[in-house]
Amino acid sequence: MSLLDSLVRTARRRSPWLFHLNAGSCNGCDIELVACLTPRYDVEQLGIRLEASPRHADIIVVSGPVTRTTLEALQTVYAQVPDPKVVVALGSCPASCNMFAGSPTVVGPLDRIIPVDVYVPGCPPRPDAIVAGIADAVAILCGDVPRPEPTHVPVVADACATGGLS
Amino acid sequence: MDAESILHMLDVESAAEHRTDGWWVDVPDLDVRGLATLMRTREVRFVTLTGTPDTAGGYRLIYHWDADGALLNIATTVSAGCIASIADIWPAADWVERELRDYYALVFEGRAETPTLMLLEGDEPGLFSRTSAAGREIDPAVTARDAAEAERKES
Amino acid sequence: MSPVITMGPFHPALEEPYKIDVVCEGEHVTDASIRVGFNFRAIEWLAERKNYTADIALFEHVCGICSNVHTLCLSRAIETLAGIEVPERAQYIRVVVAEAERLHSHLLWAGIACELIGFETLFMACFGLREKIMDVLEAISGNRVNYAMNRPGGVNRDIADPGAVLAAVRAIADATSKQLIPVLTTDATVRARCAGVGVLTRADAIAYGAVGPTARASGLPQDIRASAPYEAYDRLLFEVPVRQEGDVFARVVVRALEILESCRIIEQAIEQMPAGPFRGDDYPKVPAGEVCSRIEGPRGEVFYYVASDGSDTPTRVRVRTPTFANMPTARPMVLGQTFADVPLIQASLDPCYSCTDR
Amino acid sequence: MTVVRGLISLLVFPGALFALPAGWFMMWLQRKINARAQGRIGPPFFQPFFDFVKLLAKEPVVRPRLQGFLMTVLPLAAVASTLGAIALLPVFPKAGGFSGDLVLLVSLIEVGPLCAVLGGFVSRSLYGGIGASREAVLTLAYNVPFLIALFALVASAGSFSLAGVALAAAWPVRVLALIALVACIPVKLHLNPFSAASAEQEIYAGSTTEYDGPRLALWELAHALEWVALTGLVASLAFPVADAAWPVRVVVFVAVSVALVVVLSFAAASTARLKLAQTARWFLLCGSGIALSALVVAFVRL
Repeated sequence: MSLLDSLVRTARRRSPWLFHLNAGSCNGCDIELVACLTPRYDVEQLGIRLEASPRHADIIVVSGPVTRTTLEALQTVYAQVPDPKVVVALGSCPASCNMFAGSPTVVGPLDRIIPVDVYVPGCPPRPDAIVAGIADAVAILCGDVPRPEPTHVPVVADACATGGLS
Repeated sequence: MDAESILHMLDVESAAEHRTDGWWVDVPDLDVRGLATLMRTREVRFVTLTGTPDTAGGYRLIYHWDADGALLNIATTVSAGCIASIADIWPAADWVERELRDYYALVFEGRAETPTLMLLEGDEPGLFSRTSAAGREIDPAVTARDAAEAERKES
Repeated sequence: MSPVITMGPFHPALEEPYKIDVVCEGEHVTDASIRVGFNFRAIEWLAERKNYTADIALFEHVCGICSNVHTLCLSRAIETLAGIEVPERAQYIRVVVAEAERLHSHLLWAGIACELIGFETLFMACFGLREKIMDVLEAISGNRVNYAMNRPGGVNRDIADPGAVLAAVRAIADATSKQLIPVLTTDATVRARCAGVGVLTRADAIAYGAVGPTARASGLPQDIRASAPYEAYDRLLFEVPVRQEGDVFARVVVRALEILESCRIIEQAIEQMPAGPFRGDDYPKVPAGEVCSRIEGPRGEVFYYVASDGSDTPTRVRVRTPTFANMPTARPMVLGQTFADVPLIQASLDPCYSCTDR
Repeated sequence: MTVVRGLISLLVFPGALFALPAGWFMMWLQRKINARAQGRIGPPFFQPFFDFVKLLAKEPVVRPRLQGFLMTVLPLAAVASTLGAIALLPVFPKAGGFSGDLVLLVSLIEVGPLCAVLGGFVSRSLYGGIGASREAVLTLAYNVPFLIALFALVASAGSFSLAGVALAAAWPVRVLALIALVACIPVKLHLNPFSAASAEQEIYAGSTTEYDGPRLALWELAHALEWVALTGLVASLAFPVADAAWPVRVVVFVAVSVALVVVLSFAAASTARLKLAQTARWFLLCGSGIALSALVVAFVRL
């Protein structure tokens, strides 16, 4: 591995910027993610920053079971984040739809819409679990750990958009 | 103004019932706009409007009011699927009426437009009515989208 | 042709997805419309298909910030229908948890509001303080969010260490009155951003059906805890802070004072809490009927309507969350204000869109 | 000889070789102070450097050719002009060499914000556009006191040359003018309370909203260099002793710059963000007031 390569890997490991996207979550996960920024957890120590624009991000953190109404925005944001990028499913909702499974307005789980790399289980996960999940995502981002095989082939937008309502 | 005087003014005192959670009264041929205007002038707070399907195929609408802290529930029946809107008298009722259209395709007459609130623009109203048969047996592993896809494959 | 600026559905000012279309002349707002529904998970629809036990867990997830008010309100509705009494100790425990939740919610809100006016240091201070009450909630319930405390007929867990709760609450009251309130009310930059901004008149507050701190900051002294006391509130002394101005600053002040009142309530409740059982033996059987239930959540009045046909599944559960009532008031508030104020004004309502959409 | 000196000041000190690490250090220091003021630990020492490298290594988003070109050239121009401005700083006023005048320095410093305004517009994002127009309004507002203060220095020194200004301006004028100049720095660096142009909570990341990967890295670089240029401008004007040895000059230059970073960071950490109109009003009234008084003193002395 060349010197430049290892420099880039180190930089990716030490500077993960997040974009957080709420796809119909109950706020539980979202507020715990915000708590990660605050003095007790202070993820800025690890170089983690919550970015306002998806163009600046390396890691997309998605919470919520993905509702029909957030679907389009979710796909737009996913396309807007430049490569290399990693998707973190925050909490139980994006993993399984949790208790919202069966709802006519929920089109998740998340892995049917975009490929998911890291799952952070919990309802909601504690801030330390979130930080650990981001660390897993960073390992994928900088190439220390291979990207997992996608669990589902993401489906096209139209099939989702009409889900349950047609 | 307190709940009993309001009931007296509406002339439904005898039919009203006082329970632990407030006053309840059924008025089948309720003049909702008259009621709304009265409540507005007496500063009785509009709490919300509940719609629920009744056994006869119509809908039961309950107007909830807060009169000096006491809850006043005035119910009426909608059989033809439409009722007068009170959103112009009570801006507070605007969102509820839009929501009820989304859920049960109820029509509120007198509104210039009833945009969707919870559904996407252009969706057909009446989500709850349309899907009332679905999902009684929920398998957590199967989402509604899977069901829709399976249906599409079958047909 | 005035430009329409759409904020959202994913916007850094908003923890949650929602859209606000703002029509601007330069930096001045001439019209605004709010679009919600991004968090619409059809919880009311799901509730008609799950039994009461599952519904309690389901409604806990209406909102992750004020989860306790939803289970409390639903539990109270079921108790009223079934005609059962809650043991006295459980009533006090419910009050403690509800007020602790109000504390964390108000501190959270104060933090987010500071973040919105770019005052990051105060945001961090609020969240640092909030961690104290999160520790209390975690010690009581085992969870930081979604406490799963309420069940029909009582609460699921006892308060094991009331002394620790008292100590934490006193520390919060102290920090609030000595640090938070002085900074919030005297800092020149905070005042410049909040005073006179986003006024909601008393008449508008009534017409739009505003509830909670939003209504109280516009001169309406409404609070379900005082007007229709539930649980142990009729045995506790507290005041309902009311302001007449109706601007963002008034809403800041009302919530700051409520933090102190909540601390007072918790202190009294812990001291008065009697010994005894904290829940009934069995889950109640719910007879046919309909019932309304109201409690005062951190954001205002929470309203539940439950209809039952006597089976173990409700036929209809209707939820009117405080933000659903408050959110339409944002329109009269932002008219004539500058674009930079819009995020702050909507945040001053302490909006919760996952509550609104359900 | 002058060419060699010019190249040294452009590439070595106070130019690229010094300015790059110094800029990153100042960005880190600001974030660290901010974090400490908030009771946090804050970012590690090499954070801005790693941020930069990581952004450079990202795959750029494919854009239409002209837009992509502009979005690369504008931040590059900002970097180049700011670097040029740094090279002109009169750290060694007596050394001669390529001694530009104040007008050149100011125009080079102004190219950065101008590029940011243009960059916001060409990115074709609504928020980029709003950020850019705010940036433009603020540029106008703070330039009033900024230019008046510099003019007061020129008037007092009777010279447009940087070295002349650094050496000859009278003390009362200098102090007032420097206060006005320092007050302008937070606007350029998007620091509280004058950070309306990059108000994340209103307009995402302002004019850089649409920039990604290497293009964003260039903006970050320009931002780091602006730190050095602006604090350096004040530092070099604040130490006019002509016959100090060069190591002393360097040490004082660096020390004053860092002290300024500390002061500005603390000010930013303890304030909220003012709105655009409030910021503009502040500069047109208070900022200009201070600068004008400097000018008055300068003329009275004459």
